[in-house]
Amino acid sequence: MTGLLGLEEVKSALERFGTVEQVRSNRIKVKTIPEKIHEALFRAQTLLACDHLIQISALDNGQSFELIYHLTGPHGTVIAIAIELPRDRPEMPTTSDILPPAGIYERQIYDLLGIVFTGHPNLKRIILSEDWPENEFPLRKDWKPRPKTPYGGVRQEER
Amino acid sequence: MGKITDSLSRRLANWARVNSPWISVFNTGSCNACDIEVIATLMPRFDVERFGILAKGSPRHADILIVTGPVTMKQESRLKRIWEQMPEPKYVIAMGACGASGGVFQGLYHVVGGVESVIPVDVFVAGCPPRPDEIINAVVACLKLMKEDLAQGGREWRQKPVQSPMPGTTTREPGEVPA
Amino acid sequence: MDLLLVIYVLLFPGFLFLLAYGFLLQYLDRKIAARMQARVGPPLLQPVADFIKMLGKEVIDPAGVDRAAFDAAPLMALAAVMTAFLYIPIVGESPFAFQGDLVLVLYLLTLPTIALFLLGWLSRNVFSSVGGVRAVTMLFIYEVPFFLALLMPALMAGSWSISEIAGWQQEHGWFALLQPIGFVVGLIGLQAKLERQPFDIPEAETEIVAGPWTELTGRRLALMHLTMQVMLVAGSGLIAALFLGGPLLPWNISPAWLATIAGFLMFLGKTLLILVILASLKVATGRIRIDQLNDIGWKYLASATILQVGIVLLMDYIRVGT
Amino acid sequence: MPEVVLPIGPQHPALKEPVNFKVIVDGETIVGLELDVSYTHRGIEKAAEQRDFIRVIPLLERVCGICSHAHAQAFCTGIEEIMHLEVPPRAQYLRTIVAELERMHSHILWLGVAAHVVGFNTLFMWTWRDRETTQDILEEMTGNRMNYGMNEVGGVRRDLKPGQISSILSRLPKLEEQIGKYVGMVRGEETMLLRFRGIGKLSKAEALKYGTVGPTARASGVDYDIRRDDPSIAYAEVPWKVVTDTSGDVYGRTLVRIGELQESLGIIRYCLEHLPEGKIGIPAPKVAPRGEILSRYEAPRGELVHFIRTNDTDRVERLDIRTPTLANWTSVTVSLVNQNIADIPVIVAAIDPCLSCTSRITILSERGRRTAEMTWAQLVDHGQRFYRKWGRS
Repeated sequence: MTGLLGLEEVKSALERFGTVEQVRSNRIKVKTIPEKIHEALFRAQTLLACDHLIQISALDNGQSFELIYHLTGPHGTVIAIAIELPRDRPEMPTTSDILPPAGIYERQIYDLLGIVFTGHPNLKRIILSEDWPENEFPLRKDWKPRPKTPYGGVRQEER
Repeated sequence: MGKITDSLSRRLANWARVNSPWISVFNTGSCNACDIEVIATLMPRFDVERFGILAKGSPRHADILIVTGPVTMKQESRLKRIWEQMPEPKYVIAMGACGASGGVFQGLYHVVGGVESVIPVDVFVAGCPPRPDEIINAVVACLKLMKEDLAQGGREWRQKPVQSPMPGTTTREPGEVPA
Repeated sequence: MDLLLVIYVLLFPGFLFLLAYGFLLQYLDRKIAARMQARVGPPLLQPVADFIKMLGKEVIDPAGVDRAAFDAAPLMALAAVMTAFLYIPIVGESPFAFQGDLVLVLYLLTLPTIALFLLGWLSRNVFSSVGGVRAVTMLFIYEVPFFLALLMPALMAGSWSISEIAGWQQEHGWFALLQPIGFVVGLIGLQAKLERQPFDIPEAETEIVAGPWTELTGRRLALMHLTMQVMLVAGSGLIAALFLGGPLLPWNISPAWLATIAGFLMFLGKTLLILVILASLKVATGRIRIDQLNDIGWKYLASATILQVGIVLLMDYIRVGT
Repeated sequence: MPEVVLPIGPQHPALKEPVNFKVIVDGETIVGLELDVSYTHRGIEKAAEQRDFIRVIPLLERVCGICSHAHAQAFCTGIEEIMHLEVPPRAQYLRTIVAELERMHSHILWLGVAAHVVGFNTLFMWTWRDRETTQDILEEMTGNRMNYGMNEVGGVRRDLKPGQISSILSRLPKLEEQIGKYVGMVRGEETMLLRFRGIGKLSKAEALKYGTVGPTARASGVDYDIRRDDPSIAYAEVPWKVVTDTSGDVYGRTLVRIGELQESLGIIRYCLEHLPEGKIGIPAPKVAPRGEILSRYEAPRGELVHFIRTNDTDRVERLDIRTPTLANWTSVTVSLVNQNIADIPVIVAAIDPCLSCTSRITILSERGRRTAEMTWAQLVDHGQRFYRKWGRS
C-alpha cells in the first residue's frame, strides 16, 4: 500500500470537473455534473490509479437524485465523485463501459430508483418480483407503500 | 384375527412413521441463520440421524418441510409448488420469528408475511434463529402431532377457526394477482 | 427335498434372511459412516422403520408418466437382485448352482442400473433423466473391468459356477491372494455398482437432487431402497464367494452340521469385512466428476484388469506347461 | 453449435439459498451468464429509513445471518463517526473479537460447504463439528449463536468477565490444531484437488478490473484488505498480516480462507490477552447531525460498504448497502466465461455467495441469440459428455 493521496494531487487531476474537498483524512469528494462523469472517472482511473469501484451510492434527497461513485486504489484514499440528476428526467450515460463492475450497480439502481442509464447493455429488472408494477420505484422518497394493496409496506403507525 | 393383524399393521406403520421423519428445507427469503442452524442440526454435535431424521433434497421424499424466513413476493408461488409436490402425509414447520409472522421483516414492501399466509403450518419454532435443540424439539412436537393425527384419523381436529389477519401483514388472497 | 428347497428360497438362507441381513448391513453401513464422521448414527431398526414408512406414503404419479412401467421397474430390479442372491453360496454350495451361474448373476446384478435408467427416463424430470443417463454411462465405464475381474477366478478355477469356484479355493487358497488386483477392482466395481461415494454420481445430491430417485415416492421408493440394500448383500456375497472362498472352510470339521454353521459364520464374517472396506471408502472420499471416473475407469481400472488377465493366463500356461 | 441458454434454479439442493442462473453457451464454452438472486429481496433499505438507530440494528443484523455482526458493525462505526463519538477501547476490542469469531465461523462453514459440493461429506461433518467451538464462544459472549445483537451505537452491549477470557483462551488451541488438519486435508486429499485446482482462474488484472473483493481478490494476488487499508475498531492496534495467494483458482481461495482462519485466531488471542480496562460503551445521542459517510468493513466474504446519509433526525435518510457478494458476482461471470460448463457449481461456491445479503443482481451477456433452453441438470450432463469426448485438456 502506497501513501494516501494529497488534496493537491486530486485537485490537479479533477479540479476541472467541479469542487474538490477533503472530507476526512482518507476521503476526498468531488462534485461534478452528469455530462462530465465519464471523463472524471477515466481521469481518476488513469491519473490517480483508482482501480477499484467500491460502490455507486444512489439516493433520492427529495429534490433530485444523487449518485456518488466511490473509487479507491492501492493508495487507500476513497475518491467520491458525486453528481445530481433532476427528478423529472432521471437519465444519464452508463459507465459500465469503463468500469465493468458498475453494470450490476446500475441495474440495481435502475430497478429501485428508476434512473435510466443510456447505453447500458442489459438494463432489466433484477431485484423486484416479476409481478411488481412498472413505474413504481420503492426507494424514491415519494413512493408510499399503500396499506390494503399487496405492497402494504411499512406500517402506518411507524411512519 | 383380522382385527388383530389390522391393528398390528397399523401400529407398525405408526411406529415407522414416527421413527423415520425425513426433512427438506426451503428458504423463502430468510437471512440464512435459520438454514445454517438446520444444517448444524444434522452435524456431529446434534446428529439427528440418531432419531432417524435425514435431510433430503427432493421434496418428494420428505415427510416434513422446514420453511425458513418470511415469504417474499417472489418465493410465494414457488413455496406453494414445493408444498404441492410433497406426498401425504406431510407436515410443515415454520422456522423462527420470520416464519411465524414475518418477524423483523414484517410489513416490508417485498414481503408477503409469515409462512402460514401461504401454506398451512403445523409447528412454529420460536427464536431468531432457533437453536438446533429447539429444532429437534420442533420435529418431536411435529411427531407428536403426527401420532395424534393418526389416532384421530385426520388433522381436522386441530384446525383453527378462521382467524383474523395479523396486524401489519398484508392481506393477499392466495392466487390473487397484485394490482 | 422340495420342502427343503422352498425353505431355502423363502426363509433361510433365502428371502427372509436376505431382507433381514440387508437391513442389518444398511444399518452397519450408516453406523460405521456416522462413527467415522464423529456422529452417533441411527438406531438398529432405522432401515426397517424407513422402509415401512416409505411403503405407507402417498404414491404420486408425475404428470405424463406411464404408471405401469413406473411400478414395474422397481419390482423388476428387486426381483432380479433377489434371484441373483439364490445362486450365491451361503451355507455350503447353492442348491441351484449350475455351470454358468456366474454369468447369470452378473447379468442380474446389472438390471437395477437398467431399472434406474428406465425410471429416470420415464420420470419426465430433467434431474431424473440426467441421473438415469449418468447411471448408464457409469455402467459402461465400470462394467468391463468389473466383469473381467470377476471372471478371472472362473478362468483359473476352470469352472463357471460360483459354488465350484468357491470350492476350488478350498484346496488352492483364496483368489484375493492369488489375484489381488482383481480383488481390488472387484471391490471398486461393486462400490460403483451400488452408487456409493466416490461413485454416487447418478444421485449426486448437490448436483441433480436425487437423480433417478427424484420422482419416486411411496412404495416405489421403498422398493428401490430395498433393491440397493439387497444388492449390497448379494454383491458382497458374490465377492466373498469368488475371492474369499465363500462359506467353505479350508479345513474339515467332522460333523456336517457343525461345518455348515461354521461356513455360515464364515460367510457373515467375510461379507462384513467387505462392508467395512466399502464403508471406509465411502467416508474417506469425495465425489468425482464423471469425466474423471472415465479417466480412472479406462486408464487405471481397465489396464489393471488386463494386467491381471495377463498374469492369470501366464500362470495357467506355466501350470499347464509343466 | 448455436448459443444455448441454460436456466438453473431457483430451488436446488446445492444452493442453500434461492438463485437462478441463465448461462449462455456457445458450443461448449460459456460466453455469458445472467444471475437472478432476487428471491430473497425483502426491502431492508427502505425499512431502514423508517426505523431509528436503535431499532434499525436488529434489522441490519438480519440482512444476513452469517455476517450479521459485520453489517451491524459497519453501520455503527459509520453512525459513530457522523456523531463524533469516541468509543471506549474495550468496546472496540470486544467488537474485534466477535468480528473475528464470526469470520472464523463463516470460513469454516464455507470449507464445509465446498467439501459438500464436491461430495466429500466427511470433511463437511468435521468442519461443522469444529465450527461448534466458535458458536459456543459466540454464544457465551453474546447470548446467541447467530444474529448476536452485540453492537449498538456507542459501544457493545455485553462485557467479558475475566473467567470467561481464560475459558475462551483455553478452547483456542484445540481449534488451531483442527485448522492445521484442514490444511493437510485440502493439500493432500486427491478428490478435493481434482475438483479445485485450476478451476475458475482469475488473473490479478481481471480481479482488479471486475472489482472483486475479499478472499476471491486476495487469492488472485490483489493485496486489498479493509482491515489494514481503512482500519476501524481495533485492527490498527493488533499485529496481523494479510493473507494472499497467487494461483487465483478455487484451490487458492481455499488456501486464503484457511490462512485467514489462522490469522483470526491470532487476532482473537491478542485481543483477549490485551483487553483494555474501561467501559464498554458510551451513551449515544438519539439524533445524528447532518452528514454522510462511507463505512467500510472487511466482512468474511470481502469488503462490505454501508453508505449512510443522515439529516438531523433519529433515522437515516438513506442507507445504501453494497455487499461483497454483489461485488463478486461480476467476477463469477468472468471466471465462468471460456470455462467449461461442468465447472459451474464449484466456481459459484468458491466466492462464498451470500444471496440474502445481496438480493440484487447481475448481468453480463451482450449477445441475445437464444435458440434452445436447457436446465441445470442437462447442463451438468452436457459438461460431462464434453469431458468424455475431449478429455480434460
